[in-house]
Amino acid sequence: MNWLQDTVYYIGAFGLVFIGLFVMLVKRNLIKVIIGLSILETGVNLFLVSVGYISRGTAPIFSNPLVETRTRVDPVPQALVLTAIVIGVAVLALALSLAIRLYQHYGTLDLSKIREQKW
Amino acid sequence: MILVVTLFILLMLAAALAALVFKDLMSAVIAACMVSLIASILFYLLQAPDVAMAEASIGAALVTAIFIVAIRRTERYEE
Amino acid sequence: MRSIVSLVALAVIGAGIAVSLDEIPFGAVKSRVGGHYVDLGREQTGASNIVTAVVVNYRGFDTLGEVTVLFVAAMGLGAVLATRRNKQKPDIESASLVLYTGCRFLFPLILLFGAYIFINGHLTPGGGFQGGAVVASAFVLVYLGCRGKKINETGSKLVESAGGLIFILVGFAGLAVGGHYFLSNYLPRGELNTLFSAGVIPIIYIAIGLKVGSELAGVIDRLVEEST
Amino acid sequence: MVNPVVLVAVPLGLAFALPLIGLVSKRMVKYIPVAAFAFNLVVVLRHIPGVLEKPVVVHIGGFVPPFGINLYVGPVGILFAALITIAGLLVSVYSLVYIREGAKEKYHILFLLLLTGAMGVVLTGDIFNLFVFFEVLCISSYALVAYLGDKGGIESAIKYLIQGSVGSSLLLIGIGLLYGQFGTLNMADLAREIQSASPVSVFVPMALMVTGLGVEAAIFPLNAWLPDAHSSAPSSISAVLSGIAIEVGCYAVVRILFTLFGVTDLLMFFVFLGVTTLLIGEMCAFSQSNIKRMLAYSSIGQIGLIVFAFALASSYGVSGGLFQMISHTLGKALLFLAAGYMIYRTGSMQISSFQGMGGKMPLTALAFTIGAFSIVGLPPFIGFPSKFLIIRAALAKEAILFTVLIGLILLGTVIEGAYFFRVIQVIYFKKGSEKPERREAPVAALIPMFIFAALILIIGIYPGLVSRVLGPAANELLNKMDYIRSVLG
Repeated sequence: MNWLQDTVYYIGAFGLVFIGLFVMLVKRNLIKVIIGLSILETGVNLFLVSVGYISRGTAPIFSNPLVETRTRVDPVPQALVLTAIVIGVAVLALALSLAIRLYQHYGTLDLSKIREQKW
Repeated sequence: MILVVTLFILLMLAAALAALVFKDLMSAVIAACMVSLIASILFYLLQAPDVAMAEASIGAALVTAIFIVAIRRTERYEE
Repeated sequence: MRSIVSLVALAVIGAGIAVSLDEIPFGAVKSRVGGHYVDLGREQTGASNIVTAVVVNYRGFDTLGEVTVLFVAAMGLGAVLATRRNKQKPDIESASLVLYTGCRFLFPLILLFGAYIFINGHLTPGGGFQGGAVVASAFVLVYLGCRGKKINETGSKLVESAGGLIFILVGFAGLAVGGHYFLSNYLPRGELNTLFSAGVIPIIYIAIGLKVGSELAGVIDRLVEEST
Repeated sequence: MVNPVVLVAVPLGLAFALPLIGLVSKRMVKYIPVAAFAFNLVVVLRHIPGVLEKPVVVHIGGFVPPFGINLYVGPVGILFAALITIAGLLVSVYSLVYIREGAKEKYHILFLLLLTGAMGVVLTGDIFNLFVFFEVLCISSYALVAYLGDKGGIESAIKYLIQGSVGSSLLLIGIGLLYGQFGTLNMADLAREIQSASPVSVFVPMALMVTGLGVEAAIFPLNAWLPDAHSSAPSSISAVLSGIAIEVGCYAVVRILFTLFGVTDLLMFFVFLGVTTLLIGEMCAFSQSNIKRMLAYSSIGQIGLIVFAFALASSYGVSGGLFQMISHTLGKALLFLAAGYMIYRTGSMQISSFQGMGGKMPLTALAFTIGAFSIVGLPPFIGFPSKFLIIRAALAKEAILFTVLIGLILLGTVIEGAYFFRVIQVIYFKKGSEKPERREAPVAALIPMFIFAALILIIGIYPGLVSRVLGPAANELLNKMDYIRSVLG
């Protein structure tokens, strides 16, 4: 049981990272690729937050004086993840607007059919 | 407790795999939204309420809305 | 074929990451920096939410960059979608009365809730980004429920720019007073756990909330306008 | 002395204010980036003498590192800041007349933010802050590549975005792994902790971070996006993407390898990677008939040379790499700017359509020629001393292997010379059928081109102007102890 406790969050986080990367590598539909990117970002965020977790800690918020003495989890990764989430939504919004434009130009979202540029 | 967490994580991975296999992009987006929602619960369980709020409001709600708008503008099915 | 190659590549990366995860035991104390913030954050910044203290004060420069990223994305989206605009007005099915009234009733309440979240960012969970997202979701509701309503573009530009400028100017004021540091917390800290405390943190978080809210609403607005 | 944080904060403030200024007066908008970079240039120039004596460490928010974010303005930082500011100023003057269509206001905002992101990357002393400013740089370049909104632009932008954001995610995972192991994000603090860590445990984060940043730096297997993106962006943007964005990516890779991880033994790998990148870039450039794709592939070749120089990890090598970056920024920016107006006049990117340009646009053609000669490495232009320094650094290794590699680099230079001379031949010696009708580029576009050309010529004749900075800069990169000491005290 201890083993499970120690690894389950990491497994979840990197499971998402790898599923996201796999979607991005294998799928050719642009929207699907962007969905993969969103899953990948969620996985990275989950990993960062689980790095900051401290066993039996509580949230680093001191609004409630009753839980004054307990250990607190590390606030830094949480701050980083807030930043990462916002950056993620920025990238996704831009990617989707590009996808809409791409569809207007080509009438398809299949990346393997879009070959204006050549190597 | 740990079993509940494990269940959540399995559900989340299953949702991510569903997003991988669905041919209907709308369903795939909803599956990705599920991933974000469960991740938000996990953030809360990891004692990060700020992040949980951000993930629920931005990651699950707004991103899904943007995806749906984009799908309505393009096409709904893969291939 | 492609998926097999990808799987092999991912397996190699996964093995590497698994090795280095050994060094990062789950649940252990890893950082003296984090401990420092938890121990001294309330005293140094006056905020009872240490995550807010880190986001706005200790790592305020990151947050400035982050606000900029969102601004860049909003501008980029505008530039990408502005290049060609089809003018034809599609006929929109108007919403039913119940839906319309419900949306109009909920809209100010959601705005209020968003504002509550970012004004109380230094006391309770939440802050400028979460509150801004809630504000933006109010606009999503309007697009869904009250079709045909648009946000006032000049107004949203105004709020967006004002939010960014307040952030920068509060930072610059730090160069002039209180130790001459950019983005330093030079206002009185006040009493812990009261609304008027934590110096510049609430001001910056309100500015961020307004900016994020108007930017995300603008993003949705442009996408929806494009799609109808 | 002005606090160096204004180098980042003032352009950001102006960018936020630009939509408001646009509401008041549409014509004012395009002058704001010029004003911002002119201001930055003054600040940078005033800081150079002081920084060369003693690096400036700025504590943001008044928190001492590692508890707060700090800026580190050392010789390397000020060198790149000067480069970014000069290129930004000149290209923004060029954009005044070059950008005529599309959402102009957004173009100027994104342009300003792209270079501000680059400025943040080179000045910051915090690894996560580097990531954030790197994202500012990347996202604004994705949007600007798509600015023209044509088929090619959108397609290149989406490919660039996908590869770039996978890179960013890898970088973020690397940062997370480092934070988990060492519990700090300050680069000096991390560098100190990594010294005592086992090399095995830091290898994976290092590989992830270098891969993530390598996408933007366009190192060989990760540069598939570059030729498309650089050739379909507006020419003014191609100039800063080729001249600044990939250099900044390279800077980040070098900073992480040298300062953060203190690597010395893995560099043989990068030596080969650099030479491979060089040869592939030059050979692809040779086979292009599209002028902008040719210039983009030539950038890949130059990046290969820069990576090779840095991988030598000697004082000469690192100075040579930095010198080559300066020479590439000036030369390639000039080439793209000159090519931009030639493309604008002919309406085609095909090299063959440039015939008779020497008669039609003599000044622009002259500027293009100067840039081409400099990139190839002919004296008396800046490309000559920089390539010479790299070759001298490689010879100093006194190994048969390096002699062979120098041979390969010279082969690359010969190919480079061949394709540039082909273009110059078309411009000057192939007369078009119709009578040459002189229509020069506007003055506001010619001035930046000739300032670039003048810089190329002046530094080429007096390399001492920059080598005063290069020595301390190479020292900063190779001596991580000094870096740690000046940040942490």
